[in-house]
Amino acid sequence: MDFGLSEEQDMLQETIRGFAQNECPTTRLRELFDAGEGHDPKLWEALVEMGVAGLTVPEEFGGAGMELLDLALVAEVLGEAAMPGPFLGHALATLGVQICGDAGQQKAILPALASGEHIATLAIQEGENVFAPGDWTVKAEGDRISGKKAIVSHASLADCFLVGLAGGKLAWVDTKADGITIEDANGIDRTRPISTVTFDGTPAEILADSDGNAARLNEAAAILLAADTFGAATKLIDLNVAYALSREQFGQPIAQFQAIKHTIARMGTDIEPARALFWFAAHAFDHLQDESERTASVVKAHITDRAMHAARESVELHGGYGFTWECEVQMWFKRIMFNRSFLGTPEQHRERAAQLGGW
Amino acid sequence: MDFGLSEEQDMLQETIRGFAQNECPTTRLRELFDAGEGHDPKLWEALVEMGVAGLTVPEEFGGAGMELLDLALVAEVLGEAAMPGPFLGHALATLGVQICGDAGQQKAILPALASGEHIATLAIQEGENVFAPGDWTVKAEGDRISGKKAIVSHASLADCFLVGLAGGKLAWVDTKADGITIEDANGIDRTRPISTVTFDGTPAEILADSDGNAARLNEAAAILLAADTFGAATKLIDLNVAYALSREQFGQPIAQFQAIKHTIARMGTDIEPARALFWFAAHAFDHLQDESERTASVVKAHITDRAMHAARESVELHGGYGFTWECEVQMWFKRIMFNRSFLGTPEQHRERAAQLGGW
Amino acid sequence: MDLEYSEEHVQFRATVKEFLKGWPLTGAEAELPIEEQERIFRKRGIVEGYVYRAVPKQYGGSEQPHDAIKDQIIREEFYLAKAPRDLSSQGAGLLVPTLLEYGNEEQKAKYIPPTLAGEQNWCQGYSEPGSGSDLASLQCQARLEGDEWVINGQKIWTSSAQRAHMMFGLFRTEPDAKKHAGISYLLIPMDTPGVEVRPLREMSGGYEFNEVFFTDARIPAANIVAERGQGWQVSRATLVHERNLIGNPFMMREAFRDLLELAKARKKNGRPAIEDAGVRQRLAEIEGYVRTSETSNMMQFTAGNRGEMAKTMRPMMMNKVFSTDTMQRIMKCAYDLIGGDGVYGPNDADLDTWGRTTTSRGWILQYMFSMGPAIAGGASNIQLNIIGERGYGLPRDLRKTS
Amino acid sequence: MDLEYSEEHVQFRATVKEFLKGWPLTGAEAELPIEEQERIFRKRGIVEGYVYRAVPKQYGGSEQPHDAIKDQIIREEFYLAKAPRDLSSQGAGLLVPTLLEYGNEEQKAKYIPPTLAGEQNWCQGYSEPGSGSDLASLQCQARLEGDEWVINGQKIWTSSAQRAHMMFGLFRTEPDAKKHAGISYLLIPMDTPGVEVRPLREMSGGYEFNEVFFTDARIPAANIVAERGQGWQVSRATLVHERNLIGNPFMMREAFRDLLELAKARKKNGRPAIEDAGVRQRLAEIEGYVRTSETSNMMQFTAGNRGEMAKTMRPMMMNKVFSTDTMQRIMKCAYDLIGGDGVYGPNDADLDTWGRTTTSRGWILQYMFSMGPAIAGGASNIQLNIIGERGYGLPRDLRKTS
Repeated sequence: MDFGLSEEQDMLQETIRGFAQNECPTTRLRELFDAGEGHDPKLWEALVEMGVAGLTVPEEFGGAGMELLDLALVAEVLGEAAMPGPFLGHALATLGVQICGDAGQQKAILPALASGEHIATLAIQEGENVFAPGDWTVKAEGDRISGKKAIVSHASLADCFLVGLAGGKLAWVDTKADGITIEDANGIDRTRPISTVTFDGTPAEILADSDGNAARLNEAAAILLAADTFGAATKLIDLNVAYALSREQFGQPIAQFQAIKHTIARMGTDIEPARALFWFAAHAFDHLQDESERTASVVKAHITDRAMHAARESVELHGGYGFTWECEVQMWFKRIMFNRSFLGTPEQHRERAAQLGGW
Repeated sequence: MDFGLSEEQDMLQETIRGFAQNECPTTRLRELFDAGEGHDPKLWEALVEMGVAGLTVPEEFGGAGMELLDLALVAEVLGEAAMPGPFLGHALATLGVQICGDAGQQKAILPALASGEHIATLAIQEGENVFAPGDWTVKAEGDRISGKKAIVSHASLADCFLVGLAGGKLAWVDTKADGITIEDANGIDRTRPISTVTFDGTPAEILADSDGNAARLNEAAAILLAADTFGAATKLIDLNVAYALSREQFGQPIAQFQAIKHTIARMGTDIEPARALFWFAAHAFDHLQDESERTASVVKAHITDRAMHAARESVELHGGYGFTWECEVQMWFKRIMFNRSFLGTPEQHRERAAQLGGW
Repeated sequence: MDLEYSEEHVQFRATVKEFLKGWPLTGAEAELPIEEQERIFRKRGIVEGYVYRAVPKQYGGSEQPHDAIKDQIIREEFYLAKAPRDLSSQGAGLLVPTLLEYGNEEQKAKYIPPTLAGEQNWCQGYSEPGSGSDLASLQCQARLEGDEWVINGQKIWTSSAQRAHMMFGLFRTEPDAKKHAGISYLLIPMDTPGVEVRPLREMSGGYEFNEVFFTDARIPAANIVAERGQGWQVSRATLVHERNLIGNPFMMREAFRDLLELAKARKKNGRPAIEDAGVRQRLAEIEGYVRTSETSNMMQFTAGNRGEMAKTMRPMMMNKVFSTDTMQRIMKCAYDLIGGDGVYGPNDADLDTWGRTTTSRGWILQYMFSMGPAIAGGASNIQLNIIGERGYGLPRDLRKTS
Repeated sequence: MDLEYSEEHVQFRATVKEFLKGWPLTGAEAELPIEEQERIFRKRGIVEGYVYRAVPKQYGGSEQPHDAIKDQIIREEFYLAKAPRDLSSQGAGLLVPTLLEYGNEEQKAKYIPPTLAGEQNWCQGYSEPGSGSDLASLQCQARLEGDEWVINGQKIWTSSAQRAHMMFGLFRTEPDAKKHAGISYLLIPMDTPGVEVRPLREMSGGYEFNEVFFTDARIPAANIVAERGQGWQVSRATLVHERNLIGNPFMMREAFRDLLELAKARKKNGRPAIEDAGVRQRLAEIEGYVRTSETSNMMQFTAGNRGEMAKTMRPMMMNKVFSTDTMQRIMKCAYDLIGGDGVYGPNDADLDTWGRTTTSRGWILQYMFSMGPAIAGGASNIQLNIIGERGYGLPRDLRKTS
């Protein structure tokens, strides 16, 4: 009976946190954010070095054989740093293969993902109301697929797509294959650019998914998005504290005005305790599968909603400066906007939780 | 083009306000509140003297021939004072006769109401979802009525009931008539006690209501309840200001802490501008009947909701003391609770407004 | 992270369950008055090491090695069996830990055993009319005359003072010393001449709290815990325990469960309210807060368990504001579900049960009660200051005094 | 109370409508560039006494007796006809009233006519990086050297500085005087050497504001309005006008109408979102705020009209916070209706139209913009202090300086 992180998990976070602080400080993040490519090969390669690319991949395929909780802990730290890069899509696509691929497919696909030789990304959402397996519409004829996916992050960077098909199966697609059109979609979050991807008779490997587990992928996504959002929100609190202490008005730091102090205290009370919430969701995914789907929905809705609120408060707390492109706040503000809307809004997840709760 | 009160209207409010301050100060209110009878003959007689009983009654029947706006201005001041007494039920029952009675019925009924010889009250709500004319269930057979009404204020005090009947007609009933049972219902608001009234073959005068105008009565009720609530809320703000200035903690008046100051400022911003809102609703009732029904619903919902919020904040602002029976706040808190729930909650009125808006 | 119990603890739970088959009592014992039955069973619990585990045997405890998980297993199983366990009275819950930390030998021996046995009831004398959130400004005075303290002044918010034999409280014994340094922690027999208890009526109509008035009330000089002027420091110990009581998510989980039942029972447009899209959203949103508090509590529990409290320092500070706000969300939602029935006042039955009923009148009572915590033990504004200042290192408010 | 118009005003409206048939221009005039057409029509409006009614004829106004109702009729009718009326520029809206109150003869004659004619554009130089809500702490310095002011420092949040010929602003001219007393109100040609404008990019990606840098920029000593050290007082006049601009409910009504359209257009569970019980509640609740602001504005309008401003002093102080909060409610609701499309950023088209479109991307832009007012012209916290202190007589915050 222990609900805390292991020393290894603490160390994992510390390692990546240290790396992020050294290699992707706000100054560097700003360059990448303004450039808008949402990727820095050096950062990603370093993460691959640290084993992030194959964190959940079985050791036999060159991974670290860890669980979703560990992945969520990494997501938290990357959210804290608003680190650009293909982590989210890659991690989820990889998980998808683990969940739905048969032995042969895993053997064929996973090693290159774990080693970082291939970057993968997730292509399952088609529109604001179409992201669950039951609603996917991309058609498969034999080993060729046709249809359209929206909100595919790092599509142009990736080597492979994991694509959701009508009927709820998943397909593995080489991004160099025929019949693929990629259009930039001008996403709100410049640390993770998104595209629309169209398939027209594109050759694909259909994953076996004998137990129909594709929905687990949505659960995992909700949890990682919540973890990333939690990290981003804690970072915003730090930015607010630093600003409130340094900014003077009426001859004193604004932190001394109760209105400011209480805004920060309320924000903290909204966010800090929710650390345990995403831990639990991840743990449930790994060990309490009966609770997992509903928990993931409650958690994604709660954390992204509270964080979005905190993000608006953060802009206001920074006054006019908070409203500028120059102010750091917007980089996390927009990352949270994306996390909140991607793969199910709080409202959609709450309605889902209500249904699963038999309400 | 003028959206303000006339000098007469200002004077009407000042007169009653002055009277309330002298004859029903908090000390006196407290006695009446603790006694829980919700009535003081001296107060009511004085109001009758001032013409309040027949404010809207045509002069030919001994009234002042004024409009709903004037009645609402009186309601505001009585809400400010949380004055116990049968005003609300009497004023609405009287209006009901004006709206739905034919010439003969008005001639027969109104003079005694205007002169204060008779006190009337309203018996239209039957349950939380049954208050609109279309939903009334009390049956009439010939000139005898049978059925049950809930939430009748000052039932034991009144001389006559205005009763809503199945089919949307209204009946005028002498409270001394046969087949009437009155049960105290332990209302939340001790300034306006409520009862359940059962009719069993009770003789009644059915009002003609040739144009089916009974629904106008619900509009008027919503507006008067909003006005009373607005007055109560402004009084709570005064109580908060006085307490925040007098109560010291950490060696200074708590009013000096931004958290307290801003709580009061926000409460004021929520409430003060809404004065114009109930003015407009009353004016619409009198002169813009197309807008009246929907406006009345929006206004009752908005003002009672904001006031309930302000009332909770007021209790908290008064700290432990606010939580006691002794603290004045509760007398307005409970009056607002009643106003908010009686004859349609904010939620019900908002849904109604949505329907009327063609949403 | 592992939510499974170890083999040892699984075993332990089985043993506890076995023991709990002994409750309710049977045979002749079942005929005894319920208080007597509880006393008997509690004694057995002490013998087995399930009750008063942190209290030395010499004072009537069972003196068990600390094991938070066993503690929790015991709490859970006794709760399920509705069996009597450690008294949750102010005496057992607040005074005893304080005496164990600061009391002298004589005080421990004299007060702890009868308190644990439920034979001696205590009330807490902290708040005063003029000193709410600014507790240290308290004025209620105790003057040492010969070998007696002479007490004058007033306390307020003293719950269950009517039933208490004793009061532990804070009194100003050193009028000339600085605010905090002038306070001592005294123990006062409630039957002392000059001590008068007046029940305090709440806006809900119930009577949970009291005022206590002191007029030249004389108690032995020995009835002081620790030294003169150390009362503030001594009382901090108690406050820690109190804070934890308030933070506990159990109350929220219960209230949320009731709320769901209410939403199923009430109708909206002719259908159960829980089928209304808006209500579903609101309920699911509230569940987010409730489950945050549950899981955060697990996290804090484990941290405490591992001796890593520091890691969860902030969430711990936030428990009170968080649970207060969440309870208010629950009660506001319930009040809206009650809808038009909000015109009714609570009945005496509801008052007796503290509104822990699912009647609409009970909920209305809860709606009023739910403002209590925002007030009790330091207003939320003070809590927010603490979080901002101790949690995030923000500067203290400017004070006239500064 | 009477929302009908008097016979005179009904007549007046008819005359205005008649006049407005002249817009858009026809024939040869219709071929002219639009700015030229507007100038022509505006001149005609002045001749008829519809435009610049409060400005003396000698400065290019139409010098009409004050009649707020006629003003409003003109506003309404010109708006419906989309016809050019008084420029709403910072020059015509803020500088001209200030000059009329404080400017000397020469300044009025020199600046007002070209400003009203739209030939001279102005920007406002108040805020500085270090002086947001605490405007009076501004540091941007003007030193008198011979017959020139030498200006050094920086201004920020200067909207449309790129297009401005002149700046009116506040500068510290008396470094030794007390905070407020050291400030003067100066008029600065933007083409003065040493004046540099740098566009300021907002988080939304747009460019509405600028920074303006001064490096030994020299302007004639005569370019001061009123006396040295009176700048603060002079600027108050402008702020009143500004506050009224922000309080106006028109923006809210428009935004709410768009919100309803959005709710009809968006789908929820396959049905129009506006049929969702929760959405209906939320929309109706927002309508309560919007209509409060409309009616409160009518009340304030009448009070002003009757010269009874004092009666609506508080609601007037509250306009800014109220409208800011209401706009945020509208935008948050819209953002939730946008739902999953919230992953997209605004397009340049949306930026150009300031998001006043009903595309989902436009709404996302609005969602970000809606935080602007909470910031612009003094954060809400400052506004709340003003309401608490001036509106309810609560004491000022403790200040280190006090």
